[in-house]
Amino acid sequence: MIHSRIVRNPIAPSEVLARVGHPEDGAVLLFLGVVRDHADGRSVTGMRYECYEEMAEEVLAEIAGEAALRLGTDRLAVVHRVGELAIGETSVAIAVSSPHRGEGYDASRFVIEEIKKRLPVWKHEHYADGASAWVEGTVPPGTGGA
Amino acid sequence: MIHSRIVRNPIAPSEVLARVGHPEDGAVLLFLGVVRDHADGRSVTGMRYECYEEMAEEVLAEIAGEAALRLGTDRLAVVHRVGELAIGETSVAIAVSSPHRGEGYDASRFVIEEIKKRLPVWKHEHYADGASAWVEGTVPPGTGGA
Amino acid sequence: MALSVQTLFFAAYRDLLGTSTLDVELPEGASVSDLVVTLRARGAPFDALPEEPAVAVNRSYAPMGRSLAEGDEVAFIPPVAGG
Amino acid sequence: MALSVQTLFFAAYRDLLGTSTLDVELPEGASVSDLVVTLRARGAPFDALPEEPAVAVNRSYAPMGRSLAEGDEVAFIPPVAGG
Repeated sequence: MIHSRIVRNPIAPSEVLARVGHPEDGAVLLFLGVVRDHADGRSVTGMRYECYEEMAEEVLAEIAGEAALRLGTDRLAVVHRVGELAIGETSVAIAVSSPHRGEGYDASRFVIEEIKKRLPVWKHEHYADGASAWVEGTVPPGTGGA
Repeated sequence: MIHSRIVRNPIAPSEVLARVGHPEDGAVLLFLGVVRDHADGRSVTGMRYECYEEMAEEVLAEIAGEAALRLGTDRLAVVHRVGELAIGETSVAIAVSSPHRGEGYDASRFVIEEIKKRLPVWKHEHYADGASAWVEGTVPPGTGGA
Repeated sequence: MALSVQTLFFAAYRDLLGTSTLDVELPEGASVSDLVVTLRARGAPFDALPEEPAVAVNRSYAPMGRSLAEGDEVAFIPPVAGG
Repeated sequence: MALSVQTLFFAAYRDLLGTSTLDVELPEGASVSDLVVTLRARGAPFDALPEEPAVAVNRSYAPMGRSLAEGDEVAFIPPVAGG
Protein backbone atom coordinates (compact mmCIF):
# COMPACT_ATOMS: atom_id res chain seq x y z
CA MET A 1 0.00 0.00 0.00
CA ILE A 2 1.38 3.40 -1.02
CA HIS A 3 1.79 5.60 2.03
CA SER A 4 2.47 9.35 1.96
CA ARG A 5 2.12 11.74 4.84
CA ILE A 6 3.17 15.17 6.14
CA VAL A 7 3.93 14.83 9.87
CA ARG A 8 4.89 17.11 12.75
CA ASN A 9 6.37 14.49 15.09
CA PRO A 10 9.82 12.92 14.73
CA ILE A 11 10.15 10.34 11.95
CA ALA A 12 11.13 6.80 13.00
CA PRO A 13 13.03 5.40 9.99
CA SER A 14 12.37 1.81 11.06
CA GLU A 15 8.61 2.43 10.97
CA VAL A 16 8.80 3.84 7.46
CA LEU A 17 10.98 0.90 6.40
CA ALA A 18 8.47 -1.54 7.92
CA ARG A 19 5.79 -0.25 5.53
CA VAL A 20 7.50 -1.86 2.55
CA GLY A 21 8.73 -5.37 1.74
CA HIS A 22 7.04 -8.37 0.17
CA PRO A 23 8.06 -12.00 -0.52
CA GLU A 24 8.43 -11.04 -4.21
CA ASP A 25 10.85 -8.22 -3.47
CA GLY A 26 14.62 -8.63 -3.62
CA ALA A 27 15.56 -4.98 -3.09
CA VAL A 28 14.64 -2.53 -0.35
CA LEU A 29 15.86 1.05 -0.27
CA LEU A 30 15.52 3.64 2.48
CA PHE A 31 16.49 7.27 1.90
CA LEU A 32 16.68 9.73 4.77
CA GLY A 33 17.03 13.48 4.35
CA VAL A 34 18.67 14.85 7.46
CA VAL A 35 19.22 18.41 8.74
CA ARG A 36 22.91 19.12 8.38
CA ASP A 37 25.09 21.54 10.27
CA HIS A 38 26.16 23.72 7.36
CA ALA A 39 24.84 25.33 4.19
CA ASP A 40 26.83 27.26 1.62
CA GLY A 41 29.71 27.51 4.04
CA ARG A 42 27.61 28.88 6.93
CA SER A 43 27.24 27.03 10.20
CA VAL A 44 23.61 25.98 10.72
CA THR A 45 22.13 25.29 14.16
CA GLY A 46 18.61 24.23 13.17
CA MET A 47 15.83 24.47 10.64
CA ARG A 48 12.15 25.30 10.64
CA TYR A 49 10.09 23.61 7.94
CA GLU A 50 6.86 25.25 6.95
CA CYS A 51 4.33 23.91 4.47
CA TYR A 52 1.01 24.54 2.74
CA GLU A 53 -0.31 21.50 4.45
CA GLU A 54 -3.48 20.61 2.53
CA MET A 55 -1.74 21.04 -0.82
CA ALA A 56 1.47 19.37 0.35
CA GLU A 57 -0.49 16.23 1.28
CA GLU A 58 -1.99 16.15 -2.21
CA VAL A 59 1.30 16.80 -4.02
CA LEU A 60 3.14 14.20 -1.94
CA ALA A 61 0.47 11.60 -2.73
CA GLU A 62 0.76 12.50 -6.41
CA ILE A 63 4.56 12.12 -6.35
CA ALA A 64 4.23 8.79 -4.54
CA GLY A 65 1.75 7.55 -7.15
CA GLU A 66 4.01 8.52 -10.04
CA ALA A 67 6.99 6.90 -8.32
CA ALA A 68 5.05 3.66 -7.78
CA LEU A 69 4.53 3.40 -11.54
CA ARG A 70 8.30 3.54 -12.00
CA LEU A 71 8.81 1.12 -9.13
CA GLY A 72 6.32 -1.39 -10.49
CA THR A 73 4.96 -2.12 -7.00
CA ASP A 74 2.84 -0.30 -4.43
CA ARG A 75 5.47 -0.88 -1.71
CA LEU A 76 6.38 2.79 -1.30
CA ALA A 77 6.23 4.99 1.78
CA VAL A 78 7.22 8.64 2.01
CA VAL A 79 6.95 10.84 5.07
CA HIS A 80 7.94 14.52 5.23
CA ARG A 81 8.22 16.29 8.55
CA VAL A 82 7.50 19.97 9.17
CA GLY A 83 8.06 22.18 12.20
CA GLU A 84 11.25 22.91 14.12
CA LEU A 85 14.04 20.36 13.48
CA ALA A 86 17.44 19.97 15.11
CA ILE A 87 20.71 19.01 13.37
CA GLY A 88 20.69 15.28 12.61
CA GLU A 89 16.91 14.97 12.69
CA THR A 90 15.19 13.34 9.72
CA SER A 91 13.14 15.70 7.56
CA VAL A 92 12.12 13.14 4.95
CA ALA A 93 12.11 9.35 4.77
CA ILE A 94 11.46 7.35 1.60
CA ALA A 95 11.19 3.56 1.63
CA VAL A 96 10.60 1.41 -1.45
CA SER A 97 10.78 -2.28 -2.25
CA SER A 98 10.63 -4.12 -5.55
CA PRO A 99 11.65 -7.40 -7.16
CA HIS A 100 14.76 -5.81 -8.74
CA ARG A 101 17.07 -3.06 -7.51
CA GLY A 102 17.14 -0.87 -10.64
CA GLU A 103 13.52 0.19 -10.22
CA GLY A 104 14.08 0.76 -6.50
CA TYR A 105 16.98 3.17 -6.95
CA ASP A 106 15.14 4.95 -9.74
CA ALA A 107 11.86 5.37 -7.83
CA SER A 108 13.57 6.43 -4.60
CA ARG A 109 15.59 9.09 -6.39
CA PHE A 110 12.50 10.25 -8.30
CA VAL A 111 10.60 10.88 -5.05
CA ILE A 112 13.29 13.06 -3.48
CA GLU A 113 13.94 15.01 -6.70
CA GLU A 114 10.22 15.71 -7.21
CA ILE A 115 9.81 16.74 -3.58
CA LYS A 116 12.50 19.34 -4.14
CA LYS A 117 10.88 20.54 -7.37
CA ARG A 118 7.25 20.80 -6.36
CA LEU A 119 6.32 20.02 -2.77
CA PRO A 120 5.06 23.29 -1.20
CA VAL A 121 7.48 23.26 1.71
CA TRP A 122 9.91 25.97 2.79
CA LYS A 123 12.89 25.92 5.12
CA HIS A 124 13.96 28.67 7.45
CA GLU A 125 17.59 28.14 8.44
CA HIS A 126 18.97 29.27 11.77
CA TYR A 127 22.65 30.19 11.68
CA ALA A 128 25.27 30.01 14.39
CA ASP A 129 25.63 33.82 14.36
CA GLY A 130 21.97 34.22 15.38
CA ALA A 131 20.70 35.20 11.94
CA SER A 132 18.14 33.16 10.02
CA ALA A 133 16.85 33.10 6.46
CA TRP A 134 14.57 31.30 4.04
CA VAL A 135 16.50 28.76 2.01
CA GLU A 136 16.63 29.63 -1.67
CA GLY A 137 14.31 27.27 -3.50
CA THR A 138 13.01 26.09 -6.84
CA VAL A 139 10.12 27.52 -8.85
CA PRO A 140 7.59 24.68 -9.35
CA PRO A 141 7.00 23.73 -13.01
CA GLY A 142 3.86 25.01 -14.69
CA THR A 143 3.68 28.23 -12.71
CA GLY A 144 4.45 31.96 -13.06
CA GLY A 145 6.61 32.92 -16.00
CA ALA A 146 7.84 29.34 -16.43
CA MET B 1 34.80 4.68 9.62
CA ILE B 2 34.40 2.37 6.65
CA HIS B 3 32.97 -0.97 7.76
CA SER B 4 32.82 -4.13 5.64
CA ARG B 5 32.18 -7.62 6.85
CA ILE B 6 31.10 -11.12 5.80
CA VAL B 7 28.78 -12.51 8.49
CA ARG B 8 26.96 -15.77 9.24
CA ASN B 9 24.33 -14.42 11.65
CA PRO B 10 21.20 -12.50 10.64
CA ILE B 11 21.79 -8.89 9.59
CA ALA B 12 20.06 -6.19 11.67
CA PRO B 13 19.47 -3.32 9.20
CA SER B 14 19.19 -0.77 12.01
CA GLU B 15 22.66 -1.70 13.25
CA VAL B 16 24.17 -1.23 9.80
CA LEU B 17 22.32 2.09 9.47
CA ALA B 18 23.63 3.21 12.86
CA ARG B 19 27.22 2.92 11.55
CA VAL B 20 26.77 5.94 9.29
CA GLY B 21 25.62 9.52 9.81
CA HIS B 22 27.47 12.69 10.74
CA PRO B 23 26.44 16.28 11.52
CA GLU B 24 27.78 17.25 8.06
CA ASP B 25 25.60 14.72 6.25
CA GLY B 26 22.25 15.60 4.71
CA ALA B 27 21.58 12.27 3.00
CA VAL B 28 21.53 8.73 4.34
CA LEU B 29 20.81 5.70 2.18
CA LEU B 30 20.24 2.10 3.21
CA PHE B 31 20.04 -0.67 0.63
CA LEU B 32 18.92 -4.18 1.58
CA GLY B 33 19.20 -7.19 -0.67
CA VAL B 34 16.56 -9.70 0.37
CA VAL B 35 15.95 -13.34 -0.57
CA ARG B 36 12.87 -13.38 -2.77
CA ASP B 37 10.39 -16.15 -3.40
CA HIS B 38 10.93 -16.54 -7.12
CA ALA B 39 13.66 -16.59 -9.77
CA ASP B 40 13.19 -16.82 -13.52
CA GLY B 41 9.58 -17.88 -13.00
CA ARG B 42 10.41 -20.67 -10.52
CA SER B 43 9.13 -20.67 -6.99
CA VAL B 44 12.04 -20.40 -4.52
CA THR B 45 11.84 -21.60 -0.92
CA GLY B 46 15.28 -20.61 0.33
CA MET B 47 18.88 -19.94 -0.54
CA ARG B 48 22.29 -21.08 0.62
CA TYR B 49 25.10 -18.55 0.23
CA GLU B 50 28.61 -19.88 0.06
CA CYS B 51 31.80 -17.81 -0.15
CA TYR B 52 35.57 -17.89 -0.38
CA GLU B 53 35.69 -16.22 2.98
CA GLU B 54 39.24 -14.88 3.26
CA MET B 55 39.15 -13.47 -0.25
CA ALA B 56 35.56 -12.20 0.07
CA GLU B 57 36.57 -10.14 3.11
CA GLU B 58 39.40 -8.58 1.10
CA VAL B 59 37.29 -7.90 -1.99
CA LEU B 60 34.45 -6.43 0.05
CA ALA B 61 36.88 -4.08 1.82
CA GLU B 62 38.30 -3.08 -1.58
CA ILE B 63 34.81 -2.35 -2.97
CA ALA B 64 33.96 -0.34 0.16
CA GLY B 65 37.15 1.70 -0.20
CA GLU B 66 36.47 2.49 -3.86
CA ALA B 67 32.87 3.42 -3.03
CA ALA B 68 34.00 5.75 -0.24
CA LEU B 69 36.04 7.72 -2.79
CA ARG B 70 32.86 8.23 -4.81
CA LEU B 71 30.90 9.03 -1.67
CA GLY B 72 33.43 11.60 -0.47
CA THR B 73 33.09 10.43 3.14
CA ASP B 74 34.10 7.37 5.16
CA ARG B 75 30.51 6.88 6.40
CA LEU B 76 29.95 3.60 4.58
CA ALA B 77 29.02 0.19 5.97
CA VAL B 78 28.46 -2.99 3.99
CA VAL B 79 27.65 -6.40 5.42
CA HIS B 80 27.13 -9.57 3.37
CA ARG B 81 25.66 -12.66 4.96
CA VAL B 82 26.47 -16.25 4.00
CA GLY B 83 24.93 -19.57 5.04
CA GLU B 84 21.34 -20.74 4.82
CA LEU B 85 18.82 -17.91 4.34
CA ALA B 86 15.02 -17.96 4.34
CA ILE B 87 12.72 -15.92 2.07
CA GLY B 88 12.61 -12.30 3.26
CA GLU B 89 15.95 -12.50 5.07
CA THR B 90 18.56 -9.85 4.30
CA SER B 91 21.60 -11.12 2.39
CA VAL B 92 23.33 -7.77 2.04
CA ALA B 93 22.98 -4.37 3.70
CA ILE B 94 24.69 -1.19 2.49
CA ALA B 95 24.47 2.07 4.42
CA VAL B 96 26.07 5.35 3.33
CA SER B 97 25.84 8.97 4.40
CA SER B 98 27.16 12.12 2.80
CA PRO B 99 26.55 15.86 2.68
CA HIS B 100 24.63 15.57 -0.61
CA ARG B 101 22.34 12.86 -1.96
CA GLY B 102 23.84 12.44 -5.43
CA GLU B 103 27.04 10.92 -4.08
CA GLY B 104 25.03 8.70 -1.73
CA TYR B 105 22.89 7.15 -4.46
CA ASP B 106 25.94 6.72 -6.67
CA ALA B 107 28.10 5.07 -4.00
CA SER B 108 25.32 2.80 -2.75
CA ARG B 109 24.58 1.56 -6.25
CA PHE B 110 28.30 1.10 -6.94
CA VAL B 111 28.70 -1.19 -3.94
CA ILE B 112 25.87 -3.54 -4.92
CA GLU B 113 26.88 -3.64 -8.60
CA GLU B 114 30.51 -4.41 -7.74
CA ILE B 115 29.45 -7.10 -5.26
CA LYS B 116 27.58 -8.81 -8.07
CA LYS B 117 30.54 -8.49 -10.43
CA ARG B 118 33.40 -9.61 -8.26
CA LEU B 119 32.61 -10.74 -4.73
CA PRO B 120 33.48 -14.47 -4.54
CA VAL B 121 30.04 -15.57 -3.31
CA TRP B 122 27.72 -18.17 -4.79
CA LYS B 123 24.04 -18.91 -4.24
CA HIS B 124 22.40 -22.29 -4.20
CA GLU B 125 18.68 -21.88 -4.75
CA HIS B 126 16.16 -24.31 -3.30
CA TYR B 127 13.00 -24.65 -5.38
CA ALA B 128 9.45 -25.49 -4.32
CA ASP B 129 9.61 -28.76 -6.32
CA GLY B 130 12.50 -30.00 -4.18
CA ALA B 131 15.22 -29.34 -6.75
CA SER B 132 18.09 -26.96 -6.15
CA ALA B 133 20.75 -25.35 -8.32
CA TRP B 134 23.62 -22.88 -8.34
CA VAL B 135 22.46 -19.48 -9.53
CA GLU B 136 24.02 -18.46 -12.81
CA GLY B 137 26.60 -15.80 -12.11
CA THR B 138 29.04 -13.34 -13.57
CA VAL B 139 32.66 -13.95 -14.58
CA PRO B 140 34.80 -11.53 -12.54
CA PRO B 141 36.77 -9.02 -14.66
CA GLY B 142 40.47 -9.69 -15.22
CA THR B 143 40.18 -13.46 -15.15
CA GLY B 144 40.06 -16.46 -17.50
CA GLY B 145 39.53 -15.67 -21.15
CA ALA B 146 38.19 -12.19 -20.33
CA MET C 1 -20.44 41.58 -11.41
CA ALA C 2 -17.38 40.80 -9.30
CA LEU C 3 -15.75 37.72 -7.83
CA SER C 4 -14.00 37.21 -4.58
CA VAL C 5 -10.97 34.96 -4.08
CA GLN C 6 -9.06 33.99 -0.96
CA THR C 7 -5.33 34.50 -1.31
CA LEU C 8 -2.79 32.68 0.85
CA PHE C 9 0.81 33.75 1.43
CA PHE C 10 3.53 31.42 2.66
CA ALA C 11 7.06 31.68 3.99
CA ALA C 12 8.94 34.68 2.54
CA TYR C 13 5.74 36.13 1.00
CA ARG C 14 3.94 35.98 4.35
CA ASP C 15 6.92 37.64 6.03
CA LEU C 16 6.94 40.32 3.33
CA LEU C 17 3.24 41.15 3.62
CA GLY C 18 2.84 40.49 7.33
CA THR C 19 -0.24 38.38 6.65
CA SER C 20 -0.93 34.83 5.58
CA THR C 21 -4.31 35.41 3.98
CA LEU C 22 -6.31 38.16 2.29
CA ASP C 23 -9.69 38.24 0.51
CA VAL C 24 -9.51 40.05 -2.82
CA GLU C 25 -12.34 41.33 -5.07
CA LEU C 26 -11.75 41.05 -8.79
CA PRO C 27 -13.82 41.80 -11.90
CA GLU C 28 -15.62 38.84 -13.49
CA GLY C 29 -13.32 36.91 -15.82
CA ALA C 30 -10.14 37.93 -13.99
CA SER C 31 -7.05 35.74 -14.29
CA VAL C 32 -4.18 34.99 -11.92
CA SER C 33 -2.28 37.67 -13.78
CA ASP C 34 -5.01 40.22 -13.03
CA LEU C 35 -4.93 39.27 -9.37
CA VAL C 36 -1.18 39.88 -9.22
CA VAL C 37 -1.51 43.27 -10.96
CA THR C 38 -4.31 44.26 -8.55
CA LEU C 39 -2.25 43.29 -5.50
CA ARG C 40 0.95 44.95 -6.70
CA ALA C 41 -1.02 48.15 -7.41
CA ARG C 42 -1.65 48.51 -3.68
CA GLY C 43 1.92 49.74 -3.33
CA ALA C 44 4.38 48.77 -0.60
CA PRO C 45 4.81 46.08 0.55
CA PHE C 46 2.64 44.41 -2.14
CA ASP C 47 4.67 45.84 -5.02
CA ALA C 48 7.59 43.69 -3.83
CA LEU C 49 5.71 40.55 -4.92
CA PRO C 50 7.13 39.16 -8.18
CA GLU C 51 5.32 40.11 -11.41
CA GLU C 52 5.04 36.42 -12.24
CA PRO C 53 4.93 34.52 -8.96
CA ALA C 54 4.23 30.79 -8.77
CA VAL C 55 0.64 30.25 -7.62
CA ALA C 56 -1.61 27.35 -6.87
CA VAL C 57 -5.34 27.65 -7.50
CA ASN C 58 -7.36 25.34 -5.30
CA ARG C 59 -4.18 23.46 -4.39
CA SER C 60 -2.96 22.83 -7.93
CA TYR C 61 -0.17 24.77 -9.58
CA ALA C 62 -1.55 27.12 -12.23
CA PRO C 63 -0.11 29.36 -14.95
CA MET C 64 -0.53 33.14 -14.95
CA GLY C 65 -3.33 32.97 -17.54
CA ARG C 66 -5.57 30.75 -15.45
CA SER C 67 -9.08 32.23 -15.04
CA LEU C 68 -10.39 32.61 -11.53
CA ALA C 69 -13.86 31.79 -10.20
CA GLU C 70 -15.82 32.90 -7.16
CA GLY C 71 -14.41 31.36 -4.00
CA ASP C 72 -11.12 30.17 -5.48
CA GLU C 73 -8.22 29.66 -3.08
CA VAL C 74 -5.14 31.24 -4.63
CA ALA C 75 -1.87 30.50 -2.87
CA PHE C 76 1.31 32.47 -3.58
CA ILE C 77 4.11 29.92 -3.56
CA PRO C 78 7.67 31.16 -3.01
CA PRO C 79 10.33 28.92 -4.57
CA VAL C 80 9.92 25.61 -2.74
CA ALA C 81 12.64 23.95 -0.67
CA GLY C 82 11.44 20.67 0.76
CA GLY C 83 13.41 17.52 1.43
CA MET D 1 62.77 -28.41 -10.35
CA ALA D 2 59.05 -28.44 -9.60
CA LEU D 3 56.65 -26.28 -7.67
CA SER D 4 53.63 -27.17 -5.65
CA VAL D 5 50.43 -25.08 -5.47
CA GLN D 6 47.29 -25.50 -3.42
CA THR D 7 44.14 -25.36 -5.53
CA LEU D 8 40.73 -24.51 -4.08
CA PHE D 9 37.37 -25.33 -5.67
CA PHE D 10 34.14 -23.59 -4.78
CA ALA D 11 30.43 -24.05 -5.37
CA ALA D 12 29.71 -25.76 -8.71
CA TYR D 13 33.40 -26.64 -9.23
CA ARG D 14 33.58 -28.32 -5.83
CA ASP D 15 30.38 -30.24 -6.58
CA LEU D 16 31.82 -31.27 -9.95
CA LEU D 17 35.13 -32.55 -8.55
CA GLY D 18 33.83 -33.80 -5.23
CA THR D 19 36.64 -31.98 -3.43
CA SER D 20 37.30 -28.45 -2.25
CA THR D 21 41.09 -28.59 -2.32
CA LEU D 22 43.93 -30.39 -4.09
CA ASP D 23 47.71 -29.99 -4.07
CA VAL D 24 49.18 -29.96 -7.57
CA GLU D 25 52.81 -30.33 -8.69
CA LEU D 26 53.84 -28.25 -11.71
CA PRO D 27 57.10 -27.66 -13.57
CA GLU D 28 59.06 -24.55 -12.61
CA GLY D 29 57.74 -21.47 -14.48
CA ALA D 30 54.23 -22.87 -14.88
CA SER D 31 51.34 -20.45 -15.38
CA VAL D 32 47.67 -20.61 -14.41
CA SER D 33 47.06 -21.85 -17.93
CA ASP D 34 49.51 -24.74 -17.42
CA LEU D 35 47.75 -25.63 -14.18
CA VAL D 36 44.39 -25.80 -15.95
CA VAL D 37 45.83 -27.98 -18.75
CA THR D 38 47.42 -30.29 -16.17
CA LEU D 39 44.18 -30.68 -14.27
CA ARG D 40 41.99 -31.21 -17.33
CA ALA D 41 44.45 -33.87 -18.56
CA ARG D 42 43.48 -36.03 -15.59
CA GLY D 43 40.27 -36.87 -17.43
CA ALA D 44 36.77 -37.05 -15.90
CA PRO D 45 35.59 -35.18 -13.93
CA PHE D 46 38.49 -32.70 -14.27
CA ASP D 47 38.06 -32.35 -18.03
CA ALA D 48 34.68 -30.72 -17.33
CA LEU D 49 36.47 -27.67 -15.88
CA PRO D 50 36.42 -24.74 -18.33
CA GLU D 51 39.51 -24.24 -20.48
CA GLU D 52 39.70 -20.65 -19.26
CA PRO D 53 38.17 -20.57 -15.79
CA ALA D 54 38.30 -17.51 -13.57
CA VAL D 55 40.95 -17.99 -10.90
CA ALA D 56 42.34 -16.06 -7.98
CA VAL D 57 46.00 -16.45 -7.03
CA ASN D 58 46.61 -15.72 -3.37
CA ARG D 59 43.14 -14.15 -3.13
CA SER D 60 43.48 -11.77 -6.07
CA TYR D 61 41.90 -12.36 -9.46
CA ALA D 62 44.53 -13.30 -12.03
CA PRO D 63 44.65 -13.80 -15.80
CA MET D 64 45.48 -17.15 -17.43
CA GLY D 65 49.06 -16.08 -18.14
CA ARG D 66 49.92 -15.39 -14.52
CA SER D 67 53.10 -17.27 -13.42
CA LEU D 68 52.80 -19.43 -10.36
CA ALA D 69 55.25 -19.75 -7.49
CA GLU D 70 55.85 -22.37 -4.83
CA GLY D 71 53.07 -22.38 -2.26
CA ASP D 72 50.60 -20.24 -4.22
CA GLU D 73 46.92 -20.63 -3.35
CA VAL D 74 45.00 -20.91 -6.62
CA ALA D 75 41.22 -20.74 -6.30
CA PHE D 76 38.92 -21.77 -9.13
CA ILE D 77 36.08 -19.23 -9.09
CA PRO D 78 32.80 -20.18 -10.77
CA PRO D 79 30.81 -17.19 -12.03
CA VAL D 80 30.02 -15.20 -8.87
CA ALA D 81 26.50 -14.44 -7.65
CA GLY D 82 26.59 -12.38 -4.48
CA GLY D 83 24.12 -9.74 -3.32
